[in-house]
Amino acid sequence: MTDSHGSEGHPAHLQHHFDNSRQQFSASKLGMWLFLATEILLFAGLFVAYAVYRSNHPEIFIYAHYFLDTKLGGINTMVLLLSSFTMAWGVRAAQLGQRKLLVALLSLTLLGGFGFLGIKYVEYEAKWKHGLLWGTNYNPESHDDHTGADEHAEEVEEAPTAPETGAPDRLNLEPTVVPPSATGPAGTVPPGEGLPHGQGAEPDNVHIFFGIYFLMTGLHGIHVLVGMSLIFWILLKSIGGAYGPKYFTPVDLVGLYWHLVDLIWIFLFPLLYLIH
Amino acid sequence: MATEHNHHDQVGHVVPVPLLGGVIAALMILTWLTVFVTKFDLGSLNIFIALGIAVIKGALVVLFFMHLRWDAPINGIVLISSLLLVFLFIGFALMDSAAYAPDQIPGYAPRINP
Amino acid sequence: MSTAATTPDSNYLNVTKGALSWLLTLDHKRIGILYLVSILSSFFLGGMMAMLIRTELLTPGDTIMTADQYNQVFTLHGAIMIFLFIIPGIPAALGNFVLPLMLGAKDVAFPRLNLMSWWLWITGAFIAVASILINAVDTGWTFYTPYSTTTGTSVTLIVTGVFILGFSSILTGLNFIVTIHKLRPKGMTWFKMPLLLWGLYSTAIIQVLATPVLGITLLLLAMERVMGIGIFDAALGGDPVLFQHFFWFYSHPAVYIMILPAMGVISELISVFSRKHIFGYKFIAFSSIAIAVFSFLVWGHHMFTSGQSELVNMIFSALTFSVSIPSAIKVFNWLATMYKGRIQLDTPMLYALSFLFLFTIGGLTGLFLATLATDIHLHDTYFIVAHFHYVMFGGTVIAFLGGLHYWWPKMTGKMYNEKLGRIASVILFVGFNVTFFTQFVMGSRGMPRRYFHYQEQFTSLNQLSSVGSYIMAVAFFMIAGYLLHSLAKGRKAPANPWGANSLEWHTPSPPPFDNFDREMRGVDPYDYTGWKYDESIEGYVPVGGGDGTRDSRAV
Amino acid sequence: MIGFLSTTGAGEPSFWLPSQSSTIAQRVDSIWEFIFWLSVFFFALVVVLGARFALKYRAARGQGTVATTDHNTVLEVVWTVIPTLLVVVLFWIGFRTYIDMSTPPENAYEIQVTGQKWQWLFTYPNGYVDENLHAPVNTDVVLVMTSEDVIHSMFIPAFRTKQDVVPGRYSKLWFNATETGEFDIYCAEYCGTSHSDMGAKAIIHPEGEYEPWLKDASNLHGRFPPVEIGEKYYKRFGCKQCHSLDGGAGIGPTFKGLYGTMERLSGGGSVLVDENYIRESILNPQAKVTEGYSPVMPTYQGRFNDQDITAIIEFIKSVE
Repeated sequence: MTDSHGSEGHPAHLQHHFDNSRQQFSASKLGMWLFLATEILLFAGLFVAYAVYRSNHPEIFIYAHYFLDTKLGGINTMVLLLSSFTMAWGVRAAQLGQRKLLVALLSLTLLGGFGFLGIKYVEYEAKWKHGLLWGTNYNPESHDDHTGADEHAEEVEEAPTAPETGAPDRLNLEPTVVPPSATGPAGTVPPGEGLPHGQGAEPDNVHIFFGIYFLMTGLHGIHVLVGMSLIFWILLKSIGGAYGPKYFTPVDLVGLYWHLVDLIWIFLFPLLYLIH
Repeated sequence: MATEHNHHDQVGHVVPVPLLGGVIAALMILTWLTVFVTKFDLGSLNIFIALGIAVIKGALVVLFFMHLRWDAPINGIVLISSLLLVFLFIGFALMDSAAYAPDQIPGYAPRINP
Repeated sequence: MSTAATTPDSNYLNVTKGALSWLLTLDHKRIGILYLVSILSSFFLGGMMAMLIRTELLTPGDTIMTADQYNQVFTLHGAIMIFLFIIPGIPAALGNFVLPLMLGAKDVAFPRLNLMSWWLWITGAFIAVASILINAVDTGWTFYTPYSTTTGTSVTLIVTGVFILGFSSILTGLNFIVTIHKLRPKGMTWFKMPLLLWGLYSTAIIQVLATPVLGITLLLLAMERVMGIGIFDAALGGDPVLFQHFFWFYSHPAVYIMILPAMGVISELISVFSRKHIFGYKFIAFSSIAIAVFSFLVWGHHMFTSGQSELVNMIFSALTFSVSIPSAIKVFNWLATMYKGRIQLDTPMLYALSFLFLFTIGGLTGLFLATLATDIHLHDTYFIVAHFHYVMFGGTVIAFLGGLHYWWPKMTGKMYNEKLGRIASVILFVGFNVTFFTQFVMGSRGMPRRYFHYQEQFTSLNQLSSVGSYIMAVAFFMIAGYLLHSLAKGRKAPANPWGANSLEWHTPSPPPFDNFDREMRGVDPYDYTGWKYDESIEGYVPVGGGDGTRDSRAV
Repeated sequence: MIGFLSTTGAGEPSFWLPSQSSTIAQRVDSIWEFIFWLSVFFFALVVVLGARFALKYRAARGQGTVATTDHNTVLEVVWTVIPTLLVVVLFWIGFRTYIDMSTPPENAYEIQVTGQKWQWLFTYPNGYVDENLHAPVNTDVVLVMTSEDVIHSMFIPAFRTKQDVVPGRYSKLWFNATETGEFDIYCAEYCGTSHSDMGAKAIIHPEGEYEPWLKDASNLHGRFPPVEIGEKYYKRFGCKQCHSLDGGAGIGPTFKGLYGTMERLSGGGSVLVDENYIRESILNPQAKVTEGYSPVMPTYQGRFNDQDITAIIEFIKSVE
């Protein structure tokens, strides 16, 4: 009964309990912002867990973040930002009734989503392969398993540059936390001298970092998936020409959601990948 | 399908493309910058710089991509309230856990290291 | 032009027929009724658990069940009462029904979300109750780690259920905020809203901003059980005290989700049945908002003995006291409203007076618990149990019953037996105090809560408490009896049986599908001068004639 | 009624509170009493006014409205400010006493406490372990507590003190008992099946009698026959949680009549329950698990010496 009423002064999209489009639009908008607030507070829990463990056990984070690939994380950040840009432009296209442009922009946005998840998959798979997981599943290859340094350097693709560029400086600065046991490139550390990445002895409870990493990126990934489904839905509708200057609320709201997903990643990236 | 711009039915602000383009350019530069500064060791400053850049990027997204700059104030109030609660939560959790940290047994995790 | 009040015209109850017309309805009134039936079923279930607990505690040793069964029963009593009954209680059942009516609106802002909220409730409730059948749950409703991460019972399942219930609660709150912001009629400024709406608005703020934290807490708990991520489990290097911060960040504000709408109901009842304008409208309105804000700042008082640091204990103790001030303001304003009124002791008013009495005890005993030195002794004892029940049962449930009796004619179009209503309310009041006042004494003498066996010295107090609970059961069966009876045999309700002036009384009982047959404008909800009593319909009619549901007095 | 209102008595339990047996208890009780009377006053105010208004202004059904003032800013400010001032006072006195309660005095006598499902173990400075808390009167005693499994809470009502015992960290609780005698200890944080049975006694020894007690108690093998020592260990080291003495089902086999029987093993085969098998089951419980039971028993290697194990074997032999 909410979509009925084609009567005078009542456009098809206007629900019976609203007086006019403006009231309905601003109500939807407020509703969406409230929903985004709940999303922020949902993630807040993970940020709290992150903050507590990072501030009380910085050594875990400094040690573990070398296993993350800043390059891939950075590219993913850019992919997501670009898709946010096409989404914002898409809202404009909907507002102006530029149907073809809207379809194109939404498709690009969707593509961005796929790109992001694809890169995420590569990162997840590498961690899975090396046992860099949560809790009791955290079981990184022990040194004895290595058949050769070169193979290892290739395998752990997510941390190729860290030891060469950042590690030596960092190690000098944090001598009490991370003993400077080795500074060589990946795979050259003699077995028994800590991990092959050259960041010193492994601190206790490193698995907590990976628990937090997978929770944060996993929950974010689910949101990306949900956002992509929503974009796919409005993409189909916009092909049929459902949106124009008089009615573009769904595009606007899905856009808000997509930007929020982007917003959260903007914070996840430096917190997880760029640790000092 | 109306393509003309009808100001009377128009609800919501239309953001010009150059502005959107400028914002994305700024976001890209800031992303590069945040990676770049990690090459320098500034001690505890590093995390504040990283978060500072993230806040600027977030503000750009919120103000322009999400239209908050032109939106009803209540929507901004909703956002700010939620952020205040996040700070409250993080603040108390950090304050407390830092205060009782000395009581914790270092590395205690019998199921991990039996 | 219909004559809605005099002929049995079409109303929201009979406009369409069939189960689907109810289960898929978008009408806020029907959704309110769906919620009402659902939460009352939960209340019955939770009440049965309470009876089992009190029966078990008749003797210090084993009485009717094993220790494990007892632990499961008190867990489910708490979980059902809190998540299934009292949180959705006033907002989702009474609030859904009256909020758009009070605003003179046709519906809430998002009717489909409203329906979805109920279906989520049903899904969550089904899963939560299913966990009773599948291995039960024995953690207490607080799910403290690491007990909850290591126990063999179906914690993950109930946590999933509660997670879904949380979404249901969020959707209701979100809907109410938007509705109050965007659908107020012409002439209804913020300060012309009935105080119940201020209560519901404050509640909705908490529902929207706090519930997601419960969501992530439960998600983390489930992950802890399923994957062993080690955030909260000490055996994996986690921090159990951190879980308590997470849990109470939501669950303390949640008790204000429970009490704020109750305070709103009481503001309505006291003014209407004193036949006098509410005293200090703005103080009451702002105190609701103040309580909502403070509610986020005091969660740590649940953790005074938990190993929380002394510094944070101090801050939370100080902040906790701040909540007592707006609460006290409300009580004094209600008393001032009664002063020199023309007080009518109808059933809803008896509940309002019960509330005043019980909530005052609940609030004052909170002082013992906010004070650090005394809380250390009283923490985790029956003193807490008693305090909590005085506020939540003596406060919220009593206000809920008052509201139910007050709006019952509007919802059903039928009047219940007034005499039985009054008698039942008195029996309930007596039973309540016998049950729970004794628990203050047990608690301060040192009986810890959640005890299956207890020391001989507490036997007589426990038995007295159990007797009180049986008295309450009698009252509840009476209430159920005469309310159900009224549906079949009750006298037809007039549009305005109590002489109230908020907009829901300006439409017939029960209201038509679209709520009003004219555009409504805001009025002063506490100005009763426009109504006079009409013996023939045992209700109020406008001074200017008509029955108040059609004329333009309100315009 | 008089009992109802009498809040505190020196030492003796009152209507409301248990006996006042530590230095801090007197201070807590005086705050308790202050809040109590404050509450009685405000409660009486609300009830007297409410009841009086309800009766005095009671009117028949069908009344019109009354027009009187609907606000009075001065009045409202007054009843906002007065509660505010009162709660500031309450906070302050409660906080000051709390700080003294939560800060153990220097040089306090230290006893280690372990909470586990579902008993307390108190380890004294000389290494002696007891399931009750023994302490000298008029002495500062600090308990350094941790948990082996879930959260427990040390609660001694007569001392008005309580502190959660959390796995993975140490928490402290101190008291200075002013009376000799036995006082109840409870677990106040829900910890599962036998939460309500996780009690102990605080036994406060008179001046000069504590040290001799500890010396005497520590000398177990010199004082008791092996069977009795075995029984103490049975109660003290968690055996009784799983092994019944009356033939009742449990997580592990009952000890009743166990000695000398042939038990089937879960891996196949069987074993005679003799001294060597019991010894092996204590030190290496997973080696031969009786059929129908899970391999969940922890090892007691390093916690018992040969003399202790002999005592336990003697005890098991005695259960028939």
